Amino acid sequence: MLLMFRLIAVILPGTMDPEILKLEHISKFFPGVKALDAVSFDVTRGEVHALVGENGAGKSTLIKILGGVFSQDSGTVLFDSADIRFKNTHHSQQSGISVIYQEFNLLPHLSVAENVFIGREPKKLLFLNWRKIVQDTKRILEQLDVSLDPKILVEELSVAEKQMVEIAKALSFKAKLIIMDEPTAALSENEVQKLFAIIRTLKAQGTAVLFVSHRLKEVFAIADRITVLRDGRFVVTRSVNETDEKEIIRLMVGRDIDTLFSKDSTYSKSTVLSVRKVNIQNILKDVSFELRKGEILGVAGLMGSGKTQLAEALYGLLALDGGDIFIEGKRVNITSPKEAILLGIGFVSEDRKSDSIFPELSVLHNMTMTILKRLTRWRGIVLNFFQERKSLQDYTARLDIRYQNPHQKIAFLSGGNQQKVLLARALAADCRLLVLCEPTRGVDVGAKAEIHALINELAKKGVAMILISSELPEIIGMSDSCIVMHHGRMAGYLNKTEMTETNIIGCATGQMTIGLER
Amino acid sequence: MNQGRFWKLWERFGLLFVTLVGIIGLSLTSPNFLTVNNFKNFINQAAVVAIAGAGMTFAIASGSFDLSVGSTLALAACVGAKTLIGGSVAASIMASISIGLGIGILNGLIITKLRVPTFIATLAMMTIVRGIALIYTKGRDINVITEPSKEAIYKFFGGGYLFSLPVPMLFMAAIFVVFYVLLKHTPFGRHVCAVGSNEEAAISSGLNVDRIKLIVFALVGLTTAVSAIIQTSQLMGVNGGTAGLGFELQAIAVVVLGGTSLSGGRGKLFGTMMGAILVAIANNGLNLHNTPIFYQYLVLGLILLLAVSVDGLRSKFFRPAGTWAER
Amino acid sequence: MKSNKFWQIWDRAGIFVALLALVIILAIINPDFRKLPNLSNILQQCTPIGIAAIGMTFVIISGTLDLSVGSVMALTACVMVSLINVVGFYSAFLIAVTLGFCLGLINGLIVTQMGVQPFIATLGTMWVYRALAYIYTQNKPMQSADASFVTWGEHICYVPSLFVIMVLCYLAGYFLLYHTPFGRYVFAIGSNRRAAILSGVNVARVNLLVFALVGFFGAMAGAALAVRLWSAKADAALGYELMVIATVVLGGTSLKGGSGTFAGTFGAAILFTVVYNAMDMFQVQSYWQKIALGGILLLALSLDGLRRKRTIG
Amino acid sequence: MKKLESICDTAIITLVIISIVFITGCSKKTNPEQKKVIGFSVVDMQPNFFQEMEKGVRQTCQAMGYEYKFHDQKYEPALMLSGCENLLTQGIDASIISPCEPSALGPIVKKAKSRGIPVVIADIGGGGSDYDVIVISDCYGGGVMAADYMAKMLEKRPNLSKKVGVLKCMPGHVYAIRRGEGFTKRIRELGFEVASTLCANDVRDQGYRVAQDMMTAHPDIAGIFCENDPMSLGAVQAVRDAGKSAIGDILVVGFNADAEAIETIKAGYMAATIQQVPYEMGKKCVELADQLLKGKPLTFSNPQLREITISVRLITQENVSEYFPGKQ
Repeated sequence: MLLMFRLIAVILPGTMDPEILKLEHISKFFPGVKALDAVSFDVTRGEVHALVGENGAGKSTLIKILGGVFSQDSGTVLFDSADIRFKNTHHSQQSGISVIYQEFNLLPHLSVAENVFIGREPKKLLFLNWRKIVQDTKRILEQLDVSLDPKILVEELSVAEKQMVEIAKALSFKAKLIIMDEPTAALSENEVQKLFAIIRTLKAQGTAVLFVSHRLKEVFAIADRITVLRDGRFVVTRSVNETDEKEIIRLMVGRDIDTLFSKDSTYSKSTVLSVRKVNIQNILKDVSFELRKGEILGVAGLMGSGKTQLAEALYGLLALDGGDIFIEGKRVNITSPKEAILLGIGFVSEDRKSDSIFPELSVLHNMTMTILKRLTRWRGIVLNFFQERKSLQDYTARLDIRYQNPHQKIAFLSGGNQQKVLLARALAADCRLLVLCEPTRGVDVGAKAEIHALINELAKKGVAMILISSELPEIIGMSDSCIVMHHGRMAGYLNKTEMTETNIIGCATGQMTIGLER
Repeated sequence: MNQGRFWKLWERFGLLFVTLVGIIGLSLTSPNFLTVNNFKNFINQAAVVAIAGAGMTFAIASGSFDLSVGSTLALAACVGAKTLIGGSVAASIMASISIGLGIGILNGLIITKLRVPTFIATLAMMTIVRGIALIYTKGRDINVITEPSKEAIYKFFGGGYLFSLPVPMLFMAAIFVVFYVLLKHTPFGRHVCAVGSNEEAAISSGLNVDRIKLIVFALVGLTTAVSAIIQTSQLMGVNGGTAGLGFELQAIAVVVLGGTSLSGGRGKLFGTMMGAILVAIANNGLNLHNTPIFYQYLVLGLILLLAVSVDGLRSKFFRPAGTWAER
Repeated sequence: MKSNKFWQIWDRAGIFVALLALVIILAIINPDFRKLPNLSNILQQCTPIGIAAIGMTFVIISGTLDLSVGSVMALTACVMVSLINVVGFYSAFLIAVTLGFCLGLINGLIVTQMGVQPFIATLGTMWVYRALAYIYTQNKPMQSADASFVTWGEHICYVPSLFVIMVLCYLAGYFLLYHTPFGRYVFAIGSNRRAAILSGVNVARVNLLVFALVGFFGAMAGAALAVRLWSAKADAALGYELMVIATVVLGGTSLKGGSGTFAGTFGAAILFTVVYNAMDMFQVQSYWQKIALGGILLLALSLDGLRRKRTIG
Repeated sequence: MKKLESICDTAIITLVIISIVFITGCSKKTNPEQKKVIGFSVVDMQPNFFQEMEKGVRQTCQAMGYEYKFHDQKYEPALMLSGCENLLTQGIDASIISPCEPSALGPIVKKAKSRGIPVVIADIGGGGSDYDVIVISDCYGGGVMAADYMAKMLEKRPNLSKKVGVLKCMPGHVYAIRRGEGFTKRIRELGFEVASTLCANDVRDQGYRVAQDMMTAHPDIAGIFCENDPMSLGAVQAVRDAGKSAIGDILVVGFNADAEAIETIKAGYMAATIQQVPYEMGKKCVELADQLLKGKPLTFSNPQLREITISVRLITQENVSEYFPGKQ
């Protein structure tokens, strides 16, 4: 069958076979690891093809091969019915593939426009054609209906805005195949909707999209077919209407997983944290809420709604311009993370790569960084390696972190395990209040479930938590009550019953306000 | 916000302002400062550093810098001078230029092909090239005494006048205009900034980072060679061992003084030029006031520290709303 | 994984293997080299740079640089020698070391409080401190009537006391880096500054201390230099900063920060001295010596670089 | 793991040290019945002066049948010390040192003495150490000589002012300071004003710039004395660029009589320089070392300093061709 198609393609160039991309027995080895093992599947023109699998299943490696970062050790890539071996990123772009990588590939010191057209700048004679660059960028951004000035420097953008620039960049290629690796990770609900609209138009224009995501809801919302990888091997390709989430999850994990997002609300009456009319100029306005022992407070909101800054303020990173914070009834003034930690506040940041892990350091050293002072002899002078090991082992057991040995560099761990180590780091400083920013971003389904279970267990142990997430199901499922931010103000303070997607989105977009009298 | 405006203005014109203050101060304190002759002197002195500084600005914009320029200057000058004694002016110019380019490209190759960290690569080249210069000249001075006609032509580069303007100044102006266009209005220039801004991103955006770096270091070598020619034609001689000692740090200093940050991604060429002029004026002024050499070190150091501290404080106190300090 | 292990060992021990090989070869082919006095000379000659390199290792692991160390050495040495007549050696030494510590603190303050990039800050102070040294001494060589302090430059059965002191300094540094929270924070800052802040590390204070340490060990090195020369001068240790950095890097500490070893620095310090010594023994013309030193640096790091290139794939 | 690594580190270190000791164990003394060795440690092989001196020492050694060992201090006291130590360990029988830092001679001389090796200091200074003899060229006298000459020439030109300037070497070079002192003292006695004294760091480009600035600050300056010749060459260029002559309008007098300076004087661009005789000095040093080895008594020109001064001479437009016939 395939052979025939190829023959036709050779004989009469006019006709072309339905597959834009055809992978045959792709394998890739790294020192000690078999990242990809004879993976073959295909993507047809104008289809949205989802690629799912746990972290370490080989998705990223596959993408990097298609993007021309690596080249496969064996197997063939048929792209647009030609057998291509991508020499470098430039080559793959030329051939008509554009990739949106999970970790951003933007140039902070350059403007949005330059970032979109870097490497392919339109020229007048030898010189840049600035006007054209800016106009084209504007056009694309309008398509995405994002209001961004093309001349603004990328370093001044928020995570979500950066994501949008990445997407704009990918669109600007007029590529035959667009690969999106976790494109929605940083986006809030309605931005995701925008993205989907664009993907549909692309699809209509006959562009194929390879959509990689951990969020199965979105996968089922947008994809035509789903390919599952596990441990570098191809498992199956299904069309969405032949399958359902449970099955896909089973295929990904290789085992059944009890339903996600469930929190049995058991929290006591004693208040841990109460925030009264907190203000930060042009960022937060009159935010106030209560948090009780073992309660989980969800925080929802669009990008730039101030939800992240709220967390950073609680952790002493941003100074308050007004309002009070009480911890267990005592008024506190938190001016640095150090003080926050001493007050028993733990923090898991939203950007693991740039804000959390120490890539050169070992798992052990990463985990104990916050509590070194306590792991010492002789009045905090000499480190007590024995205690250090012990505390690590405790948390390894409690959080079921998987690593080869305590001195393995954390960079070699999977996203899920890294996140667990970071949770352990936060918990180790025996904290009563845990601030979680996007705790499951870029984490595979299996680890995600584990982390949720963990959060549950912590809540039972009486740890109060603030859960900031752009994944509504997560918020609705996990939290006992939830506040919704809109332009730095609280637009909603919902209890368990009021928490529905419509309510939250309504508040987030500023169309309604709920429960502010509380 | 108002403060924001002030800082923007300061970023633009701060250095110019300081320089003017210096000029005014000096012309008040020493009668001979504000003379055409003296102006020519310090502009010529500035040109030598500034031109190499232009190349260095590119290197720093691409997120690295070159410690070997001092030695490169020495070798280029030596070879140029030797060839001038033997052959024609054109030959000597070509010799200097090709030496400069050669070393620049060699730097580039070591960094891109052998993957040696820039700092170390150029540090090593600094000593190696110096050694070569010494061996080449057997450690002796080269003293250019040739027939007046040839000397006259060669002297034109360092001491001559065109439209009653000193030639080195014209060289400086020309090079800076060209480099400015190159940096701001050509793809290459933007790619240089891209590499300095985030190398991995530049690679995955399909840029040929190695080639860009190679060209950047070639440019540094080229500009250094031009500086070498100007200096040699001023001195009509050179010593391979002592020429351009500590020149590399001076060049970096003027670039930074001009407001280009070592973290890469940006380049402020005219700042570099102003920086060079400011330093030249400072030294000139101190000499006019008959100050011992070591006070010149003191002043150079203090100017540098003050200039960068101002920027540092600015970035410390005025950061985008809702972001937190990283120190 | 296996090849990784090999490279790990190479990272730690490579420098010593090279050193060992070099020493053995030289000892076999050159009778002058293997004389006991010569070897003890080598151990003594490596002390000033060796000691200065301790502080530099800290600062490079923390992801920055210090160019002012040469000037600090000169200034402190001059102050020490000039004070010996007045207050005696030990107090003079203490004063010098304290001064060094303070000079380091000043660097640290400029970096942390003024927010200046360390390279530039220390480039500035490099010139300023050098100038202060000239102004303080008025370019007269500093000598002390009471020459008792030079006994520190002597040997105890071919083991130079300075070398013993250097080893002690290294042990102290090793302890500080691997067995105290401070050392761990140094690694943390070098590896990921933002994360360090979020982990409640007082980044500013750690940075400050690191620079202070450079100053401190710089002063120690200056003292060692003065003891070796029986005198001090404002233009001493000119250009040492780059030599010291080269030593640390040759020792396998990455300029990117977050990783590094003391053993490596120690080995590199000795290696450089051995090379210098050998070149004298073989009457290598001084011009070629420059080339040789640069060559070694390039060779060592290009091996490293090529390996990294390969593992990246 | 970490503990293990640290152990392996320490193990390696000890291994190195042990092996060193082991090797030395099997080392044997070099046999005495070979010809005697003279070691020479020079300030820096960049200035011509010391290159000449080195040539003198080397060739005389070969002539008198000594083996010759050499070391270059590269203007670095620490290197001077280690280099001399290395020379001593290479089993030299007499050492000739021209120290870049006289005050640091102490440890070297002590080491040498402790092995009964005679020490001859070649020029610059003894730094109060316990050397056997110092051969020193009369820098102070040279300065005076330069002053006299400049005065004489300027008397002939009453139209010029009585202002002169001095370009100094890098701070703290003993010999250079002497030259400056000699000149300054004398020229003042002769009723001239030293209007400006600036440092030009020994080198040509600095000489050029500083001379320019000097002329700007004192447009009527009549003469410039430079403590070495690279600087004087720079000064000459500066004067010529200012459209003046370094013989007629602004008298430039250098020191050292480097080959380049001689060329320049011959070419008629430069007024005069003070010739030292580094080659002869080197020769003299070897002869003295020879006498010391043979235990002959020495005759000093200044016994309490154990000094032997070598006189210098003035090279001018008039006598240049007679002292330096032919091309350099």
